[in-house]
Amino acid sequence: MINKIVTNVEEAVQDIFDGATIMISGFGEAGSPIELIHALIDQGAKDLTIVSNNTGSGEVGLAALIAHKRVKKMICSFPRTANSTVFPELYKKGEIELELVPQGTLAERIRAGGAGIPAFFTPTSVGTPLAEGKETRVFDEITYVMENAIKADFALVKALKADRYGNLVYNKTARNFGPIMCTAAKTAIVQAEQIVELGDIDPECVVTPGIFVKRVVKITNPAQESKLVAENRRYPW
Amino acid sequence: MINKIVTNVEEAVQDIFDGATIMISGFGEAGSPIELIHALIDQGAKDLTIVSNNTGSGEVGLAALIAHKRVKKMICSFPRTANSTVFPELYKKGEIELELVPQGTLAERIRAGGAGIPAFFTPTSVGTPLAEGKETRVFDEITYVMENAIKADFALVKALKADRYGNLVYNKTARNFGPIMCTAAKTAIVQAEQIVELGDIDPECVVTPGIFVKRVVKITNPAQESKLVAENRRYPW
Amino acid sequence: MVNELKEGWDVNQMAQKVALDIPDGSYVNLGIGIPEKVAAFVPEGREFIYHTENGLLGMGPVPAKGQEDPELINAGKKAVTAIPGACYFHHADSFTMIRGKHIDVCVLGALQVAENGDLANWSTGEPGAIPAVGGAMDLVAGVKTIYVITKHITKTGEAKIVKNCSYPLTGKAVVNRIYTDLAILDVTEKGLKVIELAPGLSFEYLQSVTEAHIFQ
Amino acid sequence: MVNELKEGWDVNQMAQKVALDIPDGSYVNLGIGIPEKVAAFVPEGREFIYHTENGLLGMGPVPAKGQEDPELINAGKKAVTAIPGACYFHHADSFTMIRGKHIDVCVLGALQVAENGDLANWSTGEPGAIPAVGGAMDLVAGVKTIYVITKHITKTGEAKIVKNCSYPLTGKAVVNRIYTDLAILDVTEKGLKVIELAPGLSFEYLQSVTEAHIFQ
Repeated sequence: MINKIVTNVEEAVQDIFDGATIMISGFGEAGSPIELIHALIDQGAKDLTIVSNNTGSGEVGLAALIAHKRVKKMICSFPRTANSTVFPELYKKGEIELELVPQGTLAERIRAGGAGIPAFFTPTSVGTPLAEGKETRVFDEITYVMENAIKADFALVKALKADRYGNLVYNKTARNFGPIMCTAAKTAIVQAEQIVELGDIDPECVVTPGIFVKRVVKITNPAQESKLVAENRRYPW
Repeated sequence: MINKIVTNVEEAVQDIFDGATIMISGFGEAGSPIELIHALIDQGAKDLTIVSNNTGSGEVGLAALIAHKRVKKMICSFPRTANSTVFPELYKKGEIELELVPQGTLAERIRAGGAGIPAFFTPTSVGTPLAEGKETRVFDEITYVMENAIKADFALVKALKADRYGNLVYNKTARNFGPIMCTAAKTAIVQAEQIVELGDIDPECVVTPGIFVKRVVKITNPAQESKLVAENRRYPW
Repeated sequence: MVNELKEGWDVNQMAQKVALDIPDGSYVNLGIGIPEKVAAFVPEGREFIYHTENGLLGMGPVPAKGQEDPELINAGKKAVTAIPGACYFHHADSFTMIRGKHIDVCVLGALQVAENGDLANWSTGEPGAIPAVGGAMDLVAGVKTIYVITKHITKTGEAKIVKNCSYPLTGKAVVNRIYTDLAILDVTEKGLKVIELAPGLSFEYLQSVTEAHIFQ
Repeated sequence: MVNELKEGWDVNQMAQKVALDIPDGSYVNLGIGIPEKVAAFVPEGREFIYHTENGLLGMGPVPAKGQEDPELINAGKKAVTAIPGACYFHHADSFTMIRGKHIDVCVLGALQVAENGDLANWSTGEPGAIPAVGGAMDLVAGVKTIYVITKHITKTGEAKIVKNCSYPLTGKAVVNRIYTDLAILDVTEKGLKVIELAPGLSFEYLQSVTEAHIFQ
């Protein structure tokens, strides 16, 4: 029987290894799998490459993972957000690497990784410093830059509902990077607020087909990052 | 006010011009916009390039369009299906061109066309006659072939429900090529069985966001191609 | 006796052999024709999820007569059903599953299989024939394990397991295992290894009807 | 008198000028900051649909105090609402809308705009600064019409409308029209053409605070 539900976050992240590449869903706090990230901090894996749009805020979630020096390199589009101090400090000291990628190119590189497309051409960033050193080519008189797929060993993703096949739906703009990250990671690990029976999710409305998901853990009331930050909380607490 | 609903199929297809490239949704009869195709036959545009997975069956729908010699070239993955005699006969006589594309490459080329990606690399067809003459490149020791995006002047698409913004949902496996074709055509023209109020389609379940759709026409009870074929019907009747 | 040997397994037995080799929890794509029969033989205690590339994961059995829905079909354009937990998606997402190596097993028919795993199953390359490829090239390029299920020789007595395919290829060195009416063969670095022979059949007989070199 | 002239339009007036130039039925993406103000000035009888690149088409007004949903935000990570007829989608689909030229108008802020339409709005390039680009490069590469809304000169009196951008580019020759507190300028093949001057302002004064060459 196929059953992707695991009992707790510890079990969900137990095999994440040093040096792994991990995609983490979320745009700001929306869709950020904060409980899975905290479990990863407890688990101890280090030298990680993290693919995520931002770098977290305060000292919880992704920012806490970075603060604990577990992250060797960030691949992201916008490392500088409100209340993000951890990444900027380490970056200025030269203690963390940054690969800055335009947001749409980041999304498309992840989607390509999941779709078996090793590289593609995009007009984004042509003529800017972010295209420097990259191959360009002209199609129909317009110049495009070649970008490579990004794949990951793991994805940590937040969803609203899941079933035992791993089918997922998300909540509003918390959907953001989750669906494509599930496709691009060898092992997609999902925290969902609700676990439902097979068939409870309308087959016309499934956003992430279960084939892209390896593990699901139920987190009924996920923490809200901005509240934790406002309360000056730090993980581990 | 944005209102993409038009009153009838004649109005929906009126500006399709000779020599246009038209994407037509459907996999077999599922999702084939038969009423829009019949309106196109009546409208009279010719020298068309049609992008569609198959070539229709019997002498209705796409097969009828081909039978009326309106199609200069087919771009498809599987021109030979049950009850398809029109295309094979013209093809053997050299009266219609064929660009045969693997099904997944066809889908990805259409998706790329809609997504502003002019070209991408795929492992599909490497080492086969369908990759002959195409540029190949090795990434991580695997050989890939470069494929170009396909765009169209028009798309004719069948959906289940639409609203005045052009938001769409489809019915089961009739979804097939509709969503990507809407993105890749300058003018996506949709026949929907139901027109609903804004907000009636759950915003989490919209499959084609209205931005990709230009016109919607209501066809409450679309004809079923296989029934028409079984009855030896021919269009125009 | 020789005639009996030549018959080997019937199509259902071949399909059952394939099913027995598919691990529990696999995502499986079944090609059109004989491969479709595999679905009838899911071993006790295992759960497979069937993908059909026209846009359904969780394909269920054929519907009861009169219950067919022309908008719920498989890649062979036949009416199917959807199981609880199924989902629908468009073609680009469907081939993300295939090309992105998310499907575990694909079972395909064949015109020819070569000893290095080359597969020809979409065209005889005859002049004037209408070529039609569908999803076959995507499946062999993207699915982790490719099983071929086929008669060992053609109706006219020609070998289908060959040294080199004479028909246009579907993919190069893509087949992992071949299930015929006479034997099960693994494609290995050294060539075709016989894993199992149909009852009463000799290795020598199998080699005599196989153009490719085989070994035990 | 000179001081009064220098003030020109206020930010709301600038935003209103932008809104007046957006055709009915447009799909519009508003950048973070001043561009967000455009949403308040939809002209009577027109309907715009707002796209926010984090995954919402049909973005509505700011929610009432206490009604904020942390999972319903815009690209600036501020709480928003969704109108009837809205839809949610993932980032790859969202940037299909952008890169695929489906968005009609994008209104962006600027650090510098050059007379050929080059835009710099993501980095001052200072050593030690944390670069952050977000969706800006995708928007200028993909949206059909790019409007820039910006103060004409910086707080420290430096020109923002320049001959050549000294800051790292967001995109080359991408801006169509510039709305400042002092004027509206079109990027043309011949350079920057003044379309409208703020009340009481002279062309000569505008040129004196504009590094780029302008013409009427």
